[in-house]
Amino acid sequence: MLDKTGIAKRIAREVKDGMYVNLGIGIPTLVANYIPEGINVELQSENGILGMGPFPFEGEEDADMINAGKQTVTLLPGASIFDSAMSFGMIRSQRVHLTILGAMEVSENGDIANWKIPGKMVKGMGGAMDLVASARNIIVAMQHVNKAGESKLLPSCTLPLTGVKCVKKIVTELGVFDVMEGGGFRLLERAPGVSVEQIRNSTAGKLIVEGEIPEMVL
Amino acid sequence: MLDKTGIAKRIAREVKDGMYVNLGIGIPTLVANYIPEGINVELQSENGILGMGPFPFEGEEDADMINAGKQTVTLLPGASIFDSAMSFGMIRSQRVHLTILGAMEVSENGDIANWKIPGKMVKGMGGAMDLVASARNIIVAMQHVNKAGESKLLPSCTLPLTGVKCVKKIVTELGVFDVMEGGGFRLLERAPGVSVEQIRNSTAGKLIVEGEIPEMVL
Amino acid sequence: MPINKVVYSAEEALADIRDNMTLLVGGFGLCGIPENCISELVRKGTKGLTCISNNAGVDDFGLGLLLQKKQIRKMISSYVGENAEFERQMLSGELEVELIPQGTLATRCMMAGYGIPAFYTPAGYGTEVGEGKESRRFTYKGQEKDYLMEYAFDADFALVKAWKGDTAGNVIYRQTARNFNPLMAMAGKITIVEVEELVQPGELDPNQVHTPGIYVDRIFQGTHYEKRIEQRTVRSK
Amino acid sequence: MPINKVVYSAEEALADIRDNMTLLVGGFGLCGIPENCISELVRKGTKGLTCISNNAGVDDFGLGLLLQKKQIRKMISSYVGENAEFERQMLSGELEVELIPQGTLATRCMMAGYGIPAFYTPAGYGTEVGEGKESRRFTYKGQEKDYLMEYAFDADFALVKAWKGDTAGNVIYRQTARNFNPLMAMAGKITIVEVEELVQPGELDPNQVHTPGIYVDRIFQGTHYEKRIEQRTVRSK
Repeated sequence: MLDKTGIAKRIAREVKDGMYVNLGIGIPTLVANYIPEGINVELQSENGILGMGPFPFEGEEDADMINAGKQTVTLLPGASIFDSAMSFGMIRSQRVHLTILGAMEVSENGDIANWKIPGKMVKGMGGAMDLVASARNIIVAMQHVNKAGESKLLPSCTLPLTGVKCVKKIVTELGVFDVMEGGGFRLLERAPGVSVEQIRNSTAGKLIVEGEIPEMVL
Repeated sequence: MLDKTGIAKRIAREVKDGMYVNLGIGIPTLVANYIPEGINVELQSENGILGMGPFPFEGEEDADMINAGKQTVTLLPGASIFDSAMSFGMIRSQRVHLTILGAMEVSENGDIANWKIPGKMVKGMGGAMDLVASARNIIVAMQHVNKAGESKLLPSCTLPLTGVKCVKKIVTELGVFDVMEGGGFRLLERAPGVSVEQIRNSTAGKLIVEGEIPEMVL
Repeated sequence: MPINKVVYSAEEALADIRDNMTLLVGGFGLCGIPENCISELVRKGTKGLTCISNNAGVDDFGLGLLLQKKQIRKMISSYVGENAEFERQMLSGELEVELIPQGTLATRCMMAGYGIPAFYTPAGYGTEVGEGKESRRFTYKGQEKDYLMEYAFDADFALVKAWKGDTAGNVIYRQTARNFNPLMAMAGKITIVEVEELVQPGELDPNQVHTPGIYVDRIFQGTHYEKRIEQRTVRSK
Repeated sequence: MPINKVVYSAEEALADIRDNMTLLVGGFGLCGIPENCISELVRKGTKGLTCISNNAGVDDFGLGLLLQKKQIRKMISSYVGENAEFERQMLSGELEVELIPQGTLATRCMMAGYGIPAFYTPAGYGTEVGEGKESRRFTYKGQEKDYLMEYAFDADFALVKAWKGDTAGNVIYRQTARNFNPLMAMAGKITIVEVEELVQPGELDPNQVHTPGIYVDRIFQGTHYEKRIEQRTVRSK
């Protein structure tokens, strides 16, 4: 089974040389720490940064320099700053290659729900709806089951949707899954020490298991 | 009767303090020379200038600094440069208060034709269609009759239109005219030495003459 | 001389903002918010406001100050966490909230500034954001996809924070304090900009102006900027 | 390290531009045109091109060079005067010409870069530009008006001229040589930028970049810029 760091490490391997990547809040943010050396990628933050760098050194924080999670950050050489319309312009026009974000539910046809629980305080979708409606490649990083022990990989979402038919891949503490064109979660890799049976028991949506499923090597 | 300079001088009196103004090619360009002292206006050029200044001194021309007529120009203090989309953005959103341009024909309901003569070489509308579709106040500077001696103030245009119901005022060598909401050219002023009768004979569209028509004082 | 847009105080700038108006308010979280304009609204006590702003501030700063005084009737935002008073007013029904995707919010401002009344975006299609909206299928760059029709905003005032500005209203923003500010600057029927530094015409490079003065109706030099940081994250040397 | 967009020549940059493709070409008149890219197209002899560009150059410079060699099948422009060879080809029917309003041309580029497939503009409504197009009435800011629906461009390549650029593809334009360039830079499936000066990442102020590198696929340092002036107008001292 993977911890949060493990999920981030596994997702980092999906990041390829030359990609512009938008990382959501939570586990996705951790992915930046595990991108292999020698791979040149640029991180986009939807409040208007391309080429986002690490947190500033203590004492060097700048109130005018934050990321979409409102954390103080820095810029790397070659960075650029732009307004929010251009930021979503590059997202909608698919110049941002990869979006990694969390989810409350994903359905077997790629629908995602991650912004609203009816009856609870609703904080809003932020940029998530624009991101999922636009990116060619969307990877969800999430726990396989919710706090009540129910599967988050479902035949169809029960919560209000963020986007339809958009998720391409899911990485959870149990494994890696492709969301198939025709519907279904195709198991690609098992997390260390996790059996196909365990995954099957935790997956409410259609699970596709073809041939031998390798255990992930991190 | 007014010469081109006279037309420009008369139109310059329509330019008020605090206005952003777009001047077309030809007589409209001359208007800049006659804006009264003490009136602060800024000239917009649709290729991306606000705060356009006069031609450069000889030897100081800059190939990267031209106006929409492709002439070398300068910038005044407080000028700004922007791309063509923003330029037409400020035109369409009516932040440019006044557009002054030439015409081949104007109809009594404010339609304008100034870009195309069927059967002849067609050069294109440039920014004229955007300008006339957008500006709240459009003043046409033109000769009252064409080279064949035919009136250019018509019941309806015979040439392909540039825009519909948009011209608010016309200044010709014979006089100044408001284009009325309900249709018709209302004579406001006669050019020096020109009679109402002369104007009536040169105007094919509906001419509205109410009361005594003053002779223009330049 | 260029057209002069200078007013001498937030009080003068906001004098004609009245109850029940719609305001665009720049900033992302607490970054790049018009602190002086917000303080002046608190002082004036203007009520029943509809605020279009990406976020709603925190309990004791930014738009949170207006929420505390119950001056806001409706918020149009993309994300409104981090604010207990907001939550209370929303759940009790005192405050109306319309949540819209962040890119849609930004683009609806830009389109207002560009004189484009409506446009199509894929954000929110198939979700409750799309309910009651026109949708349409386009094939663009070889991909067939569904889009929602969205409208440009139509707001009475825009309250904008910039870094440097000149008396002609040309302004430059600093780093990510830019965010929604240039978009809202283009979108207000009347646009008010507060700057950290007001300079004379000719002091800004015309090539580097972010918002041309034509979009700015009033500009003033703000004072006492707090520029509070919402999430101070650092690494050690 | 940022993503590296540098190629070493116009030849390398344009290697995969083939006959019958659609190209966006920056510039206004002869101001801010991609001189090196145009020369390379002449050298390659690529034929059957559709060029989207505000103007068509003059007889012996700019896109006029491609017209002379009959490499252009169709021009999409707003204004095409000042070019005798153009006129000859157009009147003889060798050259197809589509004239569209300048603001519509600019905005159709921008929308491509912003992922917005269609939008509404008043330009051309009621004229032959509107024939065969969808129109629609909107009330915006209290004014009722008719608008045409226009589509974002979908072009194979964008050829762009900038002033300074870094290896990550970030670029800055100079004065009115900006014009259509940043819009076309956002609109190409593949965007090629030639710059007068190529610098290292970190040398451009991130706050002052006009086109972020994400929109630029290839960048190279141009040579031998002529920067011809179309109408040299001066005053005496």
